[in-house]
Amino acid sequence: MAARSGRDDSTETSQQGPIIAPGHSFETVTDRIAGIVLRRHAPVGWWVGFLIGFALLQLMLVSIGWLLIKGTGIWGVNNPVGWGFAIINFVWWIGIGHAGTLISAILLLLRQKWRTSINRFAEAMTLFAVACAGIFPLLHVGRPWLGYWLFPYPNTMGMWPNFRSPLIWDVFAVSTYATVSLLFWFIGLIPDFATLRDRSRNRAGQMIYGMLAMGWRGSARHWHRYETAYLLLAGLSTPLVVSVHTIVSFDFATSLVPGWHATIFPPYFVAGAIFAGFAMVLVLAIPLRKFYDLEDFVTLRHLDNMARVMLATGLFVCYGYMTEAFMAFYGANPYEGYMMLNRFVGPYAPLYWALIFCNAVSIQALWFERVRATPAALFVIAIIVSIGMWLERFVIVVTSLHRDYLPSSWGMYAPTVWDWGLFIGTMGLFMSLLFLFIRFMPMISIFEMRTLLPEADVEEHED
Amino acid sequence: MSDEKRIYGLMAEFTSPKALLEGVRETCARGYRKIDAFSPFPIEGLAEEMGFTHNRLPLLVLIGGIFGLVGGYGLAYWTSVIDYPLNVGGRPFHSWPAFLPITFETTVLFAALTAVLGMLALNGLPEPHHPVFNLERFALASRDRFFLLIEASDLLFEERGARRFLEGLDVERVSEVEL
Amino acid sequence: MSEHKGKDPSYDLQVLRERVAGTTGREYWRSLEQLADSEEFQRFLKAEFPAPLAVLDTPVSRRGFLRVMGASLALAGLGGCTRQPTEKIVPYVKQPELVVPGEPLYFASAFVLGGYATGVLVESHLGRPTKIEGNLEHPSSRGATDSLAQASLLDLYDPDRSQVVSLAGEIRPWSAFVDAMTAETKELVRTGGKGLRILTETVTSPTLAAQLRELQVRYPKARWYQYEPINEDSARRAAVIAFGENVDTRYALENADVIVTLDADFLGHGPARVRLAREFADRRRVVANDAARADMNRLYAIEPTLSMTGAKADHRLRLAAGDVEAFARHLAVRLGLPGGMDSHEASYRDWLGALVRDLKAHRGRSAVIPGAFQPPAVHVLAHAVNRALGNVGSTVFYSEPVVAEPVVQMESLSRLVAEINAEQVSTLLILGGNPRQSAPADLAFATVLAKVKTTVHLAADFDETSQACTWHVAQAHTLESWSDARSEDGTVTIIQPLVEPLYDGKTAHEVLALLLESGPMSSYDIVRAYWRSRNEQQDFEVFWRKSVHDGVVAGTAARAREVALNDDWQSRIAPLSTYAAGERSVEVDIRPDAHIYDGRFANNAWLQELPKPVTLLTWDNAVCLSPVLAAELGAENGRVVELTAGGKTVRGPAWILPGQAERTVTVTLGYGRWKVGRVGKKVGFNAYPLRTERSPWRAIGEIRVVDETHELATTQSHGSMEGRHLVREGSLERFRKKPDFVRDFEHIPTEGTSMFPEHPYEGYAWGMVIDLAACIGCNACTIACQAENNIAVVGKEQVLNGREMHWIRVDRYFEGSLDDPSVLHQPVPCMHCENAPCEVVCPVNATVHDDEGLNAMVYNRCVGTRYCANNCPYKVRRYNFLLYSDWETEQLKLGRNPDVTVRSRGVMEKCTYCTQRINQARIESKREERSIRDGEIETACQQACPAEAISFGDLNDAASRVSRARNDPRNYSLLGELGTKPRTTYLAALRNPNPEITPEADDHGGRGGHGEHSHDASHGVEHSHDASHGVKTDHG
Amino acid sequence: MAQVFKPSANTYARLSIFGALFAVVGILFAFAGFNRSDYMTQARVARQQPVPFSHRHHVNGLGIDCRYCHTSVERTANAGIPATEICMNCHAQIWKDSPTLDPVRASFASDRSIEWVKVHDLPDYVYFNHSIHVAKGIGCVSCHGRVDHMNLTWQESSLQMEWCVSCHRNPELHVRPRSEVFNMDWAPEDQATLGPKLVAEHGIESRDDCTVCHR
Repeated sequence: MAARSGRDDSTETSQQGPIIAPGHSFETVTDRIAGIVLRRHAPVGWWVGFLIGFALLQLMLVSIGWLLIKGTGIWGVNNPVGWGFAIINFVWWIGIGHAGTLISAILLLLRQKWRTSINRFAEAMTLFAVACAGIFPLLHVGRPWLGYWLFPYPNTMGMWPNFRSPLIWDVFAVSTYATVSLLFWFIGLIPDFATLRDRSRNRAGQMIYGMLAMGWRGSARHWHRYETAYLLLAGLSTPLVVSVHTIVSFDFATSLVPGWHATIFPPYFVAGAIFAGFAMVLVLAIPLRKFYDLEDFVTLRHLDNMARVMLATGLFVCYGYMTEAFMAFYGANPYEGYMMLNRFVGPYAPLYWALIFCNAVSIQALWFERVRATPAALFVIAIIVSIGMWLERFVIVVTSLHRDYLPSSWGMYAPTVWDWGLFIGTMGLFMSLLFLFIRFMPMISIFEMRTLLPEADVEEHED
Repeated sequence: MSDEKRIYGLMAEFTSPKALLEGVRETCARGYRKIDAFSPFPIEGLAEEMGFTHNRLPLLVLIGGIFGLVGGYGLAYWTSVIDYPLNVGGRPFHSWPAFLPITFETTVLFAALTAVLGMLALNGLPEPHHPVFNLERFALASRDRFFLLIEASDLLFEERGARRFLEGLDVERVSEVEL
Repeated sequence: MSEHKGKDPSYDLQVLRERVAGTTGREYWRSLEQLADSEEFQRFLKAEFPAPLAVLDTPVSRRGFLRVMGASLALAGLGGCTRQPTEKIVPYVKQPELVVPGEPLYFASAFVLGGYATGVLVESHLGRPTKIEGNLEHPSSRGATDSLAQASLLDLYDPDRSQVVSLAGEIRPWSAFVDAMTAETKELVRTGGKGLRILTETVTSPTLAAQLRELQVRYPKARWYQYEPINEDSARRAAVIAFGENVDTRYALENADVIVTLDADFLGHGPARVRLAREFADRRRVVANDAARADMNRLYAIEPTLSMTGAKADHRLRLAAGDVEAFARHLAVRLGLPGGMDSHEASYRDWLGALVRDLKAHRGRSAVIPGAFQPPAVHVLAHAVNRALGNVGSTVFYSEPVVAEPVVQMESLSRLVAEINAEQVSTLLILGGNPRQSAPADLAFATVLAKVKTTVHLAADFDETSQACTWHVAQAHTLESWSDARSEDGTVTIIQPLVEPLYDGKTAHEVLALLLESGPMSSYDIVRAYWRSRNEQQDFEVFWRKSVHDGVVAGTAARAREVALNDDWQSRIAPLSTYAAGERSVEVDIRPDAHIYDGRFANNAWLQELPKPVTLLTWDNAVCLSPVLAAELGAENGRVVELTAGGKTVRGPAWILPGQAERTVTVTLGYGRWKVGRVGKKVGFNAYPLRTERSPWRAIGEIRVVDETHELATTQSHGSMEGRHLVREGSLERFRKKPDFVRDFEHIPTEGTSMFPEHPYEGYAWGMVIDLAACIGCNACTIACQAENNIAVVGKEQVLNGREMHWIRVDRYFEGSLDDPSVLHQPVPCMHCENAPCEVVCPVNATVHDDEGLNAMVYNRCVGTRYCANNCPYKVRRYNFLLYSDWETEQLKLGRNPDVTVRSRGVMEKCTYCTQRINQARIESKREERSIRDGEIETACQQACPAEAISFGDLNDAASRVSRARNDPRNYSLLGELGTKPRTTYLAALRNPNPEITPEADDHGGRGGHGEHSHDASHGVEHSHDASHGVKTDHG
Repeated sequence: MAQVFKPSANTYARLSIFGALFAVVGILFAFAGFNRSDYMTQARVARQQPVPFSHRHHVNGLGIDCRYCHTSVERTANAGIPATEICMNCHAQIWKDSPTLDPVRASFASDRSIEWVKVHDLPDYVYFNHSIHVAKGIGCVSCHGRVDHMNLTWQESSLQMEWCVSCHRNPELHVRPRSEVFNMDWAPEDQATLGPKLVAEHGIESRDDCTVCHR
């Protein structure tokens, strides 16, 4: 990292705003960020946010309790629409997760220094999103208490999971993804834990952060191996993150349901995931930088770059929509053809057009420098896109299933209060975790921020 | 070693990464071998200056990856071809394309695990207790100060000489790290 | 969709009708809501959308099918490692011979409906009847059953059945009743039975008849009356008019080339329906290059409402029930019979002409069948026509009446009522039936009952009538009692019990015995005594054992009668009653319900949830009206309409039924019970008030829309095939020209497209073939499957949410014009695809293939991801969204099939080809070291099917029936182009249209796609064409 | 800053990481073992019965054939638990006033069944058929163990699916001549050659697909 500090820095910064406001030094960076965590009392705003999240979390617990008592029947799922909110939300959350890994891994490999100030909480977001996502596949099965059957272990039945089933691929992909993301995040935190250990004024803080820091002391040899490990992890996460949403898309693509059975799905899903993920990062970053006045670290340039990524991936997703529609008719498969028309003009058409507006139309605003430079505008668009991506999953899951091959078994799907309860509840889980993270861990990678400072530059070049 | 009051080593404190790098250079030139440098962030080339170049981590990760690869595919193959072959939707028992996603995931999983555990192990972490922490000011090593340590166990180490040498460098202060 | 905002529905229907009229060839369209304007469409959506909170107050729980807590935890036991709870074994003390635990026994008995018996075999596990099957020996079963017979098993275990004797609603011991009766008899003996009246349903039971006669000997002043809401009065009256004596008329369709029904639903109603369905279907199964089976009968149906028979007809003429008599008269005239009336201004003149020519061409090989719900005149005319066509003796037979005492029941009842009003009745025994509910409104039976001092009601349920009677005596179920009954051809079946009365119910025999005092008192002795008295000469025990065992008493068929038609028959029939079709007046046709019948099955959850033929409605009756009328009234499905006739008013939800005669509505009886068990209570609306003594089947009344809606639960909301070749049909002509015409529908190769190597199946390879030419859409298969496989009932709200559990469903598609469509039936069980899409996606291998090609579903391994159901293109997988199986009610547990796992919550299930039967047969064959014989395994659906439409067996055995069917040129796979390689395949449906009426290559002849080809040729890519066409019509 | 941790902390820290790994693995193994334990399977646990019936005495001592009591074992799925009258066939004469047999006599007199405790209890979703196993030459002892040595009867095998399947996959290891099915003492001199031969003779197909047992 240090190696890269300054390389193309000058050129980049000249072309846009700085990625860290001038006038900062090692100590200011350190104290500002560490201060957020080490301050004695959390600000009122924090409590408000956390309590809202915590309340919603209770809603989740109630929804889960009732589900376990009564069964999946409390949801809107039926025949023919066997998958409803549970899978929709699963895919949505998983998608959101992707931005984190992308920022921390792929941008690292691409030597995008601007990632530094956002990667930490982007990674946190990934973890929490995956946690929320993970709840759904388990709960959507009829007998969650037998969920462990999805793992290969030598049991008294002599039975094994079916490795041909995309759901098993999911199990492996998602659990691997969760593990690796956690490691990646933790590794990144170690040096900052050391900072907190050394800054913390009370014994408890020193103990806890001390344990987490594992005795990190910033030895040159350690840094050396550390960077190697970090790079390797980045290298591994990159194909991993791509594989995860590819496999999620296989849940649909490998089936023969018209509207699912499409080869475009993997790339289209991955792009969608990054798209949704960046939207969510913006949704979180914009208020946070304002509230904790971190504008110095998360500058307009960051927002601008993220907006660009959103635009790019958004356009890719639009391409996906077009290909889907084109193939449906070009393929001369009556079922596919009907499916697509049904999306256009069928009972769920309003949702389809809404998603087109959110994901295809709204992002066109991002072509304009002015919009990209206006946090408020970005925030709104990001929200719209998040909704749009959820709608996309709804349309894919429901409109494909509700009218498939035999008209005799066509039906409709409508969520019940319990569907909503669980969905909103997981947002509560997400918020609660996120606020706890903000309170107790540095939401910006301190040591990496240091490397961005001019003083960190050990090579002679006149500027 | 002569029996003076037993210390772990001498710690020089620098204010800038450049100074530290410079100091490390000279210390090595002076022939000190048991030295270590501490900084709040990674400094390009520092470890190399101290003659630390060979890094076994990538190899470990490769091995971990291969283990995951073989293990993943092996699991799928053994369970669905050897142990309990079932006719699933008329597919062949050995439906290798279907086994690939899992193989990939296990590969990544094991590689990643070895990367992290390997890094910690090679760094000898966790090591929450370490003599350098005895030095009050070392707390700044995670903030804005840069340190250079010459261990007492170094063959050339002789306290007064070493201290004089270090003070000759562009240091803020030199202090001894007791054991 | 939006383009129609604000337009009124009738306009849209107009638009649609034009579109339909405009197109030649085949047209597709879907359920009306989708055609009607967007507002209605929205309402329809609402109807299809479940209310958000539906589940919380589901009637499933109301009916006690949902006992979540305890059981759902118990489910954990259904998998993985749990400790088995300690259980007890309770062996016999003295093991009865025959009974071997684990070996079912079969006993012959009968299912009795409307007095007539259908022979059945009842499977019994350790003394618990678990399944009803047809009796091969029995003339009116021939091994098959109808849905009602199948479901009657559930009534046996109905926890709501009456279990007590009660006096004025208070429980009394049987002995108390006996004492009361003995007291009565003292008085009656003195007065010679003055004031004693007995009201029975139709009686064919020789024993019961004998008892009643004896009773009349003992009490000369006593009277016996009969009433049943669904009866044969018209036929009885007609027989007397036509022949001057009471004779039964029976039709034999095996020799009938041309069949004409005058509002007669012979496939769906009447004691002979199982036999007739068989005979009819035998003549629909045409086999290429087999001279014997080369030709096919032709069915003309004239009817007001789309019945099962009408659905099967080659030509169907929609006529208000009131116009059928006119049609009959026209027909008579055209056949040169006197006195009828001239038809040249009739709208159906040409149609009639063609029909008449067809009939003339098949003299002696045709049958004209009058409907039970038509006035006597129609029956008389039918007699005359059949005679004129020389059908008597070849397709039409006359015999002495089968019933013990042929009376016109409506008269019988009114005489009783008259006597009561005249206060001549002091003691009234009502043996079965529910007259208070079912008597015609104008007799005011409820009030009448109150005038009788002592009323005794013997009934299975404590029903409306019981409530109005002094005494109620719980009646034993047929499977609990000794009795006898005659089939429609007169053959007697001795009914034997399979189990001691669960609720200690009594039989009519036993009640009457109390009045007779002398002689045996238990049904067993009574029945035996009667038959002994009939068989002095021969060895009684031999006779008895044989008769009981076979389920038929040899040589008891009704004796044939030579009857001569009175010359003055036409002067004796009332002149054609023309009714004034006022502006707002409509004809209300009142019909028995296809499943609830006259209301006696109201508490039978199986029947309540069984989709009715054609409408596919469950858990409700409805006011069926024609699209035209609906448009006129602006009524969409579920909108409540009010019918007013003869001062009586009835409200019920509307159901738009294509093919309904324009200014008629049809309502069915038996619903709206208010004194009945938990299942049937407050379900549907009561149509009885519309009946009058003089016109029980037809009322002229007013209809208006009420601002109220009532959700109707149908199992199929979409009636169009969307241009997909699901049910393939061709005309007989087309079939002869090109026996494998089904291939014309295949545009993608269905075989050899798989990337995988074939999976070898040595040994057995089970497969099924369903002949759509034979299937009459009666649903017997669905309910037989339900009984065999312990399939749960889910309740109306769940059906509304598409969660019904039936393993085999009968899909129904409409084709052709909106007002007068033709109907196609398609039973859909699991296809047991060799390349099953469902299996590949199951993460835990809960559904995999076994090595005989069965698509196995292992409930205890299933975790319930529902992925398989999503990936099943046939949507035959059923999922236990909630705890549907009843784990609590003991009685219901008794009736379960011990060879089939009872599924719990969160588990997928589906058709297994009755793997329990396969296993049993395999084990037996292996023990005997032979291979399984063809036909040794019969699946439940196959067994029940009256039309023998289903064949099942080993595909590896070239000689097996199923292999032969599979090699039939009509054989095709449903959605075969998906490469699923189904083990269940279909034989294309056939129709035999009269070329005079529908020239070949026109829509009828070409139905099933031929017409469409020419059609497609004009357009571009056909599939996208079909689909787009489908959707265009979908959303205007 | 002062040291936060004592030197010992290093050891603890390192141990805790390895410890965690071993703990997880250990728990998994323990669980697997527990599920197969006699506690879970209730194997080798003699059951108290209303009457202390001894197979050892009746089979070993008196040499009564299995089928004398388990009458339907060759015909149906159930082996058949003897009706009281079968006991009484003999016990009307012998031990006719032994108090231990009171329940039997009581049952016979009152026509009320004896409630035996079920020893071999398969889950309700498993369908086992005795007759076919007997017909194919699987000896009683193969599953039930030396019943003739049991005083109070217990379940010999785990009855877990892996156990069933193990034999369904290699019947040749367990098959015996039909004549020896009910013979408790029979031991093959050379199962390796006899097994496959009998498998062929009896036409045994080793099936381990689901529908064989689950319906």
